[in-house]
Amino acid sequence: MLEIRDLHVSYGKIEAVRGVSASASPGRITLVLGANGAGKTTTLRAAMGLLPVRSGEVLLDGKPITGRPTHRIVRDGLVLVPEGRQVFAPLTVEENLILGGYTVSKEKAAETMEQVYEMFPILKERRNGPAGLLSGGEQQMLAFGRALMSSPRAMMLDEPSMGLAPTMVESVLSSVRSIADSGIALLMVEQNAEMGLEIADDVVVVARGEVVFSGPAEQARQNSSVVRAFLGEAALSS
Amino acid sequence: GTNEAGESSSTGEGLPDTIKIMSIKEMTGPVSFAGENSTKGIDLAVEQINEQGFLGDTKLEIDLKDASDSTQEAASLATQAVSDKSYSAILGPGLSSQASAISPIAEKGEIPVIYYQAGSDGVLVGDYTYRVTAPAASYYHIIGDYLAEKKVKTAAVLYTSGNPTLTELGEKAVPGVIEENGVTIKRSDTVSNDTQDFTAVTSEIIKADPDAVFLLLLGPQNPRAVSQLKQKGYDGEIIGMTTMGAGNLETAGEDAAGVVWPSNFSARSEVPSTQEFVKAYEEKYGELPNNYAAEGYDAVWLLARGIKEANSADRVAIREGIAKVAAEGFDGAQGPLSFENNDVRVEGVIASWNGSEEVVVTLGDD
Amino acid sequence: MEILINAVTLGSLYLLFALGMSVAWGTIGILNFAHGSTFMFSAMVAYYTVQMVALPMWAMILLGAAVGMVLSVLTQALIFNFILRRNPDLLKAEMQIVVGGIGAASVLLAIAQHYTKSVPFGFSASTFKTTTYQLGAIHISNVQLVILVAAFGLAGLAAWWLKSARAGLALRAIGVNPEVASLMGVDRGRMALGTMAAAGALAGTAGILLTYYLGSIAAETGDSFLISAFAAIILGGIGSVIGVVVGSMILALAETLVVTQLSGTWASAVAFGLIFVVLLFLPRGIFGRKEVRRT
Amino acid sequence: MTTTETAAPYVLEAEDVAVHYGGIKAVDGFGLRLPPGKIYGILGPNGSGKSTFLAAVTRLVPLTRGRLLLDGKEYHSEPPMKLARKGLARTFQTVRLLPELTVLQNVQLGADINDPRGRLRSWLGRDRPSEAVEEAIERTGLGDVRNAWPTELSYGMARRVEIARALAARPRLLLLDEPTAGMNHSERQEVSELMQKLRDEGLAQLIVEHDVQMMVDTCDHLVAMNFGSLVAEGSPQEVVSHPAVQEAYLGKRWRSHA
Amino acid sequence: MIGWYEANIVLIEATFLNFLLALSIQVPLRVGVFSFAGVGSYGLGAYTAAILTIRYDVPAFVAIGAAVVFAAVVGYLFSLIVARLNGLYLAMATIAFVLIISVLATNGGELTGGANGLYGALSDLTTGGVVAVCVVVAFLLALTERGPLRRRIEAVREDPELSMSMGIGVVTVRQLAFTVSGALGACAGAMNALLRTTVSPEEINFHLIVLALTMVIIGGSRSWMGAFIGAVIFTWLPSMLATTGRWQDVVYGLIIILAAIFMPTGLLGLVQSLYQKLRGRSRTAAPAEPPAEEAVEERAMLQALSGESKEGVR
Ligand SMILES: Nc1ncnc2c1ncn2[C@@H]1O[C@H](COP(=O)(O)OP(=O)(O)OP(=O)(O)O)[C@@H](O)[C@H]1O
Ligand SMILES: Nc1ncnc2c1ncn2[C@@H]1O[C@H](COP(=O)(O)OP(=O)(O)OP(=O)(O)O)[C@@H](O)[C@H]1O
Ligand SMILES: [Mg+2]
Ligand SMILES: [Mg+2]
Repeated sequence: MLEIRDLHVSYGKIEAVRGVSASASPGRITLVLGANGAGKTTTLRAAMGLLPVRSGEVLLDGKPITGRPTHRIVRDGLVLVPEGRQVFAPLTVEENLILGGYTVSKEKAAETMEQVYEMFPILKERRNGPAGLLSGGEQQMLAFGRALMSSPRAMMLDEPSMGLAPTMVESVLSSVRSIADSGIALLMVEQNAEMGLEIADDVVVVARGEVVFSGPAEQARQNSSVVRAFLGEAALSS
Repeated sequence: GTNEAGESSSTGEGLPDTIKIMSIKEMTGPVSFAGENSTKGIDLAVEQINEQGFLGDTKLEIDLKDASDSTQEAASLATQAVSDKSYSAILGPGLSSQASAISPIAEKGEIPVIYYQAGSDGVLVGDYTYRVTAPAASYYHIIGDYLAEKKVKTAAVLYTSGNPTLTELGEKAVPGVIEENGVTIKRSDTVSNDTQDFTAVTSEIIKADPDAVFLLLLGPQNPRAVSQLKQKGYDGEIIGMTTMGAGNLETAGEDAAGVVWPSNFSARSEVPSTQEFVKAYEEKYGELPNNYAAEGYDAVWLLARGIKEANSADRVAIREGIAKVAAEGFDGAQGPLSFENNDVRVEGVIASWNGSEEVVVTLGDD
Repeated sequence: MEILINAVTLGSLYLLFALGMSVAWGTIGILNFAHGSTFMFSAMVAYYTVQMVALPMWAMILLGAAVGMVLSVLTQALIFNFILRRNPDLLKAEMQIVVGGIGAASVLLAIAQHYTKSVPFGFSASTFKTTTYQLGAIHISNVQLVILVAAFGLAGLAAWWLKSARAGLALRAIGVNPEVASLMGVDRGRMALGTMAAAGALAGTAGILLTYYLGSIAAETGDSFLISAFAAIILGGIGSVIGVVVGSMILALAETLVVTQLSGTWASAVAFGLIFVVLLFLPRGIFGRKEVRRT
Repeated sequence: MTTTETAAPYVLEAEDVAVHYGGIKAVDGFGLRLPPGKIYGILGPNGSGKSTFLAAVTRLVPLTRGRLLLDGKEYHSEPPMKLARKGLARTFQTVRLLPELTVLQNVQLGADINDPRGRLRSWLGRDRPSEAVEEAIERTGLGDVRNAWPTELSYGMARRVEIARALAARPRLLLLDEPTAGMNHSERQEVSELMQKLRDEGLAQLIVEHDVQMMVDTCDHLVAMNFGSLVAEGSPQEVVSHPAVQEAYLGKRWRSHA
Repeated sequence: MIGWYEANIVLIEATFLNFLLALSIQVPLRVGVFSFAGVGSYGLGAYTAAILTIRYDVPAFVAIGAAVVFAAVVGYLFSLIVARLNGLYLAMATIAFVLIISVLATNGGELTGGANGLYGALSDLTTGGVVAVCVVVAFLLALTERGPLRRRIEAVREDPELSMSMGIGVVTVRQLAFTVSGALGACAGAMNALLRTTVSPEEINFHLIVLALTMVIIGGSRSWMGAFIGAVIFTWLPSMLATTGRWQDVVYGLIIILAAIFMPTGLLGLVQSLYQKLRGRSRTAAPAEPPAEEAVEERAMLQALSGESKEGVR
C-alpha cells in the first residue's frame, strides 16, 4: 500500500505541489491526470526522495518513508519509472536491466530478465548494444523493463506510454494491469487518458498543485469535466 | 658613522644607524632547503658584522621576503625594493629564472644585487649585479688529478638538459675537462627535469662499461641515479657536481659511498677562512654548514665590505664600493674569492660521500 | 631485450600510479588531481615511521595503503562530496572537482615541503634490502619483480572486479547519471566513498613501492607522475583498465626508446607527440568507449 | 508566415534514402515528396526509422545512399547549418533546450537565423525580442513562462518551447518529431490546431507522432514505414485502414474503430 | 598612492597579463572546447616577441603584433588537426601541445637560447599599453556575452548538433575559438616577455596550465569579468599570503578548496546571485499558469469538479 498524504513541495519560493494526496493499494492502479505543469512529476519525484518534501507524508505499507534517501526507498520496495526514459546511454541494454535488479538476488534478476525479454523482443535483440542508440520508444520499453527488474511492492510510473506506438501502448498498459493484478500497488501518471482510464481502478486529477478530483475510475469516466479535459468533446458525445 | 638617522640614507658621506637590505628568498616551495640554509649563513654573517662593529655603529638589517619559486613574486619584490628608498641593496634569490627577471629591474632602478646560486647566463647583466657562487665550470678542472689517480680511461656523461647550468656543464665544461685528461667519452645521455626513473639509461651506460660516470643532475635525481647504477652492478667511479651535496645523497646511503664531486665549498676543507666560518656556524647552529650557507655568508660579507668601502648607504656608492672590493677579492667561507666580471671565482675542493657524511678528498694519500 | 624489461618496469610504475586514478575517474567520474599528492604523502608518512621503527616491506605497504585510503576518503568526504551535493550534475561539477583536487594537492604538497624541505627521502631504514639478480646479461632486482607483479596483479583485480561485480556496474552507472543510479537502489555516497578508498589505497601502495624502487622520492615527485598518469589513462581510453595498462606500457616504451636511442631531452616531446598522433586517429583513446549520442 | 512561391512542385523530396549503422539498417530505401503548404505525417512502429529519417533529411547523420532535394535542388552533400538558412526548421524527439538561457532566449535563438551576422545594434544595446519571437511564444502559450529557466519547466511545457523555437525561425518547412509527447488530450488538440493554422498560412510540415487520432485529424497525407522502408502511403483514412499498417502498428482499438 | 603604484607595478602588470592568459583558456571553454592550447601560444608569443626584439630590435607593438598573428595562425591550424577531438581527450592533446612547445624551446639551440632561455629583450612597452590592450579585449569579449552572439555561444557549447540544425556554423565557431585563444595567449606571453625582458622554457609548464584553469574556474568561466576576477585573486593572493609565513601554501590550497566548493559558478556567479538576491529578483520566474481565458474556463470546470467530488477527496 502506497499512500501520499497532503504533500507539499516547493522549488525555492514557488509551491509546485500544494497538498496532494493519492494512494494505491496492492492490486490496484491509481491513475494521476493533470495538465502540463500541474505538479504530477513533482509529486512522484518527491515521494521517491529525489526532491525535498516541505510537509506531508509518504507511507509504504503504513511505514513512513518521507525524507529517506532514494536508494533506501528502492530497497523498501518502491520504484519509479522516471519521466523521459532516462536510460544509462553508454551502458548496454542488458547492463541497464542488471542495474534495475541491483537490489534483488542474481537468480531472481535473471528470471525477471527473461520475462522482460519476452515482453520486448527488440531488447533481447539489442542486449549487447548501448542503450543510448535505441529509438525513443525502445528506450521507453527499456525503462519500463528496468523498473520491473527490482520486483517492487509498489511502483510509480511517470508517463509509461510516452513515445510508444499504439500497439506498444496496448501491450505496456496491459502488462501494467497484469503487474497490478500480481499484487503490486501502482501509481501511474498517464497522458493517454483514454487507455489509462481503461485499466485504472482509481483516478486522481491534479491542477496547479492541488487535487481537484479523486475517486473510482467509473466515476471519473462519467464526470463530464474530466472527460472533456482529458478525452475530448468527441468522447463525451459518443 | 654618524648618529643622525633618517636623512642620511641618500647623503653621500657617512653611514646611518641601520642599513636595510632586502633578502628575496625561496623559503617555501620546492627549493626551500636552499632558502633555509642560505638564510642561516646570512644571519650568521649579519650577526658577526653587527657584533664586531665592522661598520662602526651601523647595523645591517635584513628584511626577509619569501618569493617561493615564483618569478613574478621575485620581480615584484625587487621593484618594491627599488621604489622603497630605505633599502640599500638586495640579496638575490637562488633561482636563475627569478634572477634573470630581477637583473634588468635592478639595472634600471640602480640598486645593487648580490646573487648566490642562479648559475645561468643571463643573470649578470650590467654593473649592479654580482654573484658569489662560482660557475661549476670554472673550477671543475680540479677533477683532472682525481681522474689520473684513479686511472680513469673511459667515461660516460649523463646530464639534465632542462637546466641551464647542468646543460652547460654536460655539453661543454665536463667533456672539455675529461678530454684534457686523456679520457675518452663513451656515451653522453640526457634526461629531463622531471625524469624519475633512471633504469633504462643506466642500463645503457653500464653496457658501455666506462671507468667513470659523470652525473650532472638536479638534487633529488642524484640519489636515484646513483642507487640505480649501483643496483645494476656498476662498480666504477661516480663523479657529480655540487647538487650531490646538501644531504641529497643521504637517502642513497651505502650505495653512494665513494661518489665524488668538485665543489665550491666543503665544510671539511682545510682553508683557514673556511674553517673559521665552519667553527662559528657550528657554534651557532650545532650542525655543519653546506654550500648554500657558505654562499649566503659570503654574499653578506661582500656587501658589507662594499658598504664599508663606500662609507655610505647610497646605492650607487655601495655599487662602486662592491666593485672595488671585488677587484681585490677577499677570503670568505668558500676560501679565497676573486671576481671576474662581477662573477666570483673559487679554488674548489673535491668533496666525497663516504656513506654517511660528506668528506674532502685529498689526493695522494688514498 | 633489457630495454624491453626496463620499459615494462617503467610502464608498471606508471600503471601502479595511474590505476587508482583511472578507477575513480572511469567509474564515479572523479578526476582526482590530489592523487599524486596522496601518493607522495603516504610515502612520506611511511618514511617518518620507518625512521623510528625499522619495518619490513609488507608493513610499509600496509601503512602506505592505509594512509592513502584515509587521505582519499577525507578528500572525498570533505571536498568532492560537498561539490557534488551543491552541484548534482556530474558534468557541470567536473571542473569544480578538478579545481578542488588541485587545492587539496597543494595543501598536501605544502605540508610535505614544509617537513622535508623538498630533500629526497627513501626507505633505507627499512628491513627490506634490494638485491639484484643477474640472468644472463639482464639485471633484475627484487623490487623490480615486486613492482611488476603488483602492477599487473592489481590491474587484473580491478579489471575483473569492474567487469564481473554488480558493484562495478553500479559505479559506472553513477558516472553516467547519479540520480537515476539512486533510482536503481544504488547508494551513491557509499559507493563513491568506497571507490575513493580503494583508489587511495592504490595510491598509497604505489607510493611505497615506487619509493622502494626509485630509492628515494621528493615532495614534488607525485606531481611529476600526475601528468604521465593522465596521459596513460587518456591514451588507453577513460574507464578501461586494459586501456590504462596498454597506455602506461606504450608511454613507457616510447620514453625508454627515446632516452636510450635518441636523447632524454626529447623523451617527453616524443611521448606526448605519440599521444597526440594516437588521439588524432582514435579520438577516444585505444580502448575508450564510443560516445553514445544520437539525434 | 511568409512564403515565396517556388517553381518546384515539392518543398522536400527524398528518394531511396538509406541510413545504415553497421548491420543495423535504421532507414533502408525510404522516400517521400512533400508539396508546399501541406502537412505530411509519418507513422511507424518504434524503431522503424522515423527519427533517423528526419535526421537524414536535416543532414545530421550521413546518408548511406539516396537523394535529397529541397525546392528541387539537391542538397545531400551540404552541411546541416546551410539548411536552416534555406528555411528548414525542426524539433527533436528528446527535449533539447539550452539550460543557461531563459525560455525567451531559447526562442530568440531560433529567430537569430534570419539575422545571420547579428545586427550591430542588438549587440551594442537593445536586444528586443523580434516580432517572430513574440508570435511564436504567444502561439505556443508560453507567455507566462517566458522568463523561466528550462529546468523549471514541466515536460509538456518544455516541448512547447521546442516548437516555439522552431517557429521563431519562420521556416518554410517544419519537421516535428513527436511534438505532443507528454501532453494530454486537450493540449494535443491545441497543438494540432496550431499546426493546421500554420499550414493555412503556407507552411509545409512533416510530422512524426504516435497519436493516430491526432495524425488523422491533422495531416493531409500519411506515410507509414516499418523496418526502415515504406509500407503504405495515401490519405489518412487509406493508410490507417491498410492491413499491413493495422497489423504492425495500430492496436486493437484502432482496428476496431476502423 | 604613486609610491604604492610604483612598488607594485610588477603585480599590476601581471594582473593584466594573467587576465589575458585566463581569457585564452576561457574563450574556448565558453564554446565547449576544453583546450589549453592558449598556454602553448603564451610560449609561442613570448619567444616570438623576444626573438624579434633581441635580434631585430623592432618596436614593441610590431613584436607583439607579429607574435599574436603567428600564434593565431598556429591556433587555427591546430584547430584543423584536432577537429575530431572532444572533452578531456582534447584537453590532453592540448596539454601535449603545450609540453611539446616547451621541449622545443629547450632544444631550440641558439634561436631559443636552449634551457637558458632568452634575455635582454628590452623594449618600449609600457604598462599603459598593456592596460589599453586589455580594455579593448574586454570590450570586444563583452560584446559576445550579450544578445545573439551570447545565445549562439551557449548553443554551441551545450549542444553542437542542435546548433547545426539552427544554422550555426559549429565548426567555424570552434576554429575561431582556437584562433582567438591563440592570439590572446600569445599577446599575454609576448607582453610578459617584453616587460620582464626574459623568457625561459621553464615558464611554459604544467603549472601554468593549472594556474590558468584555476583562475578561470574560480573567477567564473562564463564572462570576461570572471577571468579578470580570477586574475586579480591569483596574482595578488600569494603576496597577501606571504604574511602567513610558512603555511602560506597550505592556506592558498585551502582557499582554492573552499572556492571550488562554495562557488560553483565562480566568484562572479556568487556576486551576481547575491546582487540578484539583494534586488529581490531570484532566477526563478512565476509558476506556470495556463493562458488567461483558458484559466477561467478551467477554473469553472474545477469548481464544478470540486463540488461533485467532495466525497471523493478524503
Ligand atoms: N526545478 C524546478 N524549478 C522550479 N520550478 C519547477 C522545477 N521543476 C518544475 N517546476 C515547476 O513546477 C510545476 C510542476 O511541474 P511538474 O513537472 O511536476 O509538472 P507535470 O504535472 O509533471 O507536467 P507535465 O505533464 O508537463 O510533465 C511547473 O509549474 C513547473 O514549471
Ligand atoms: N546511431 C545509431 N546506431 C545504431 N543504431 C541506431 C542508431 N540510430 C538509430 N538506430 C537504430 O535504428 C532504428 C531506428 O531508430 P529511430 O530512432 O529512427 O526509430 P523511430 O522510428 O524514431 O522510433 P521511435 O518511434 O521509437 O522513436 C532503431 O532500432 C535504433 O535502435
Ligand atoms: Mg511531468
Ligand atoms: Mg523516434
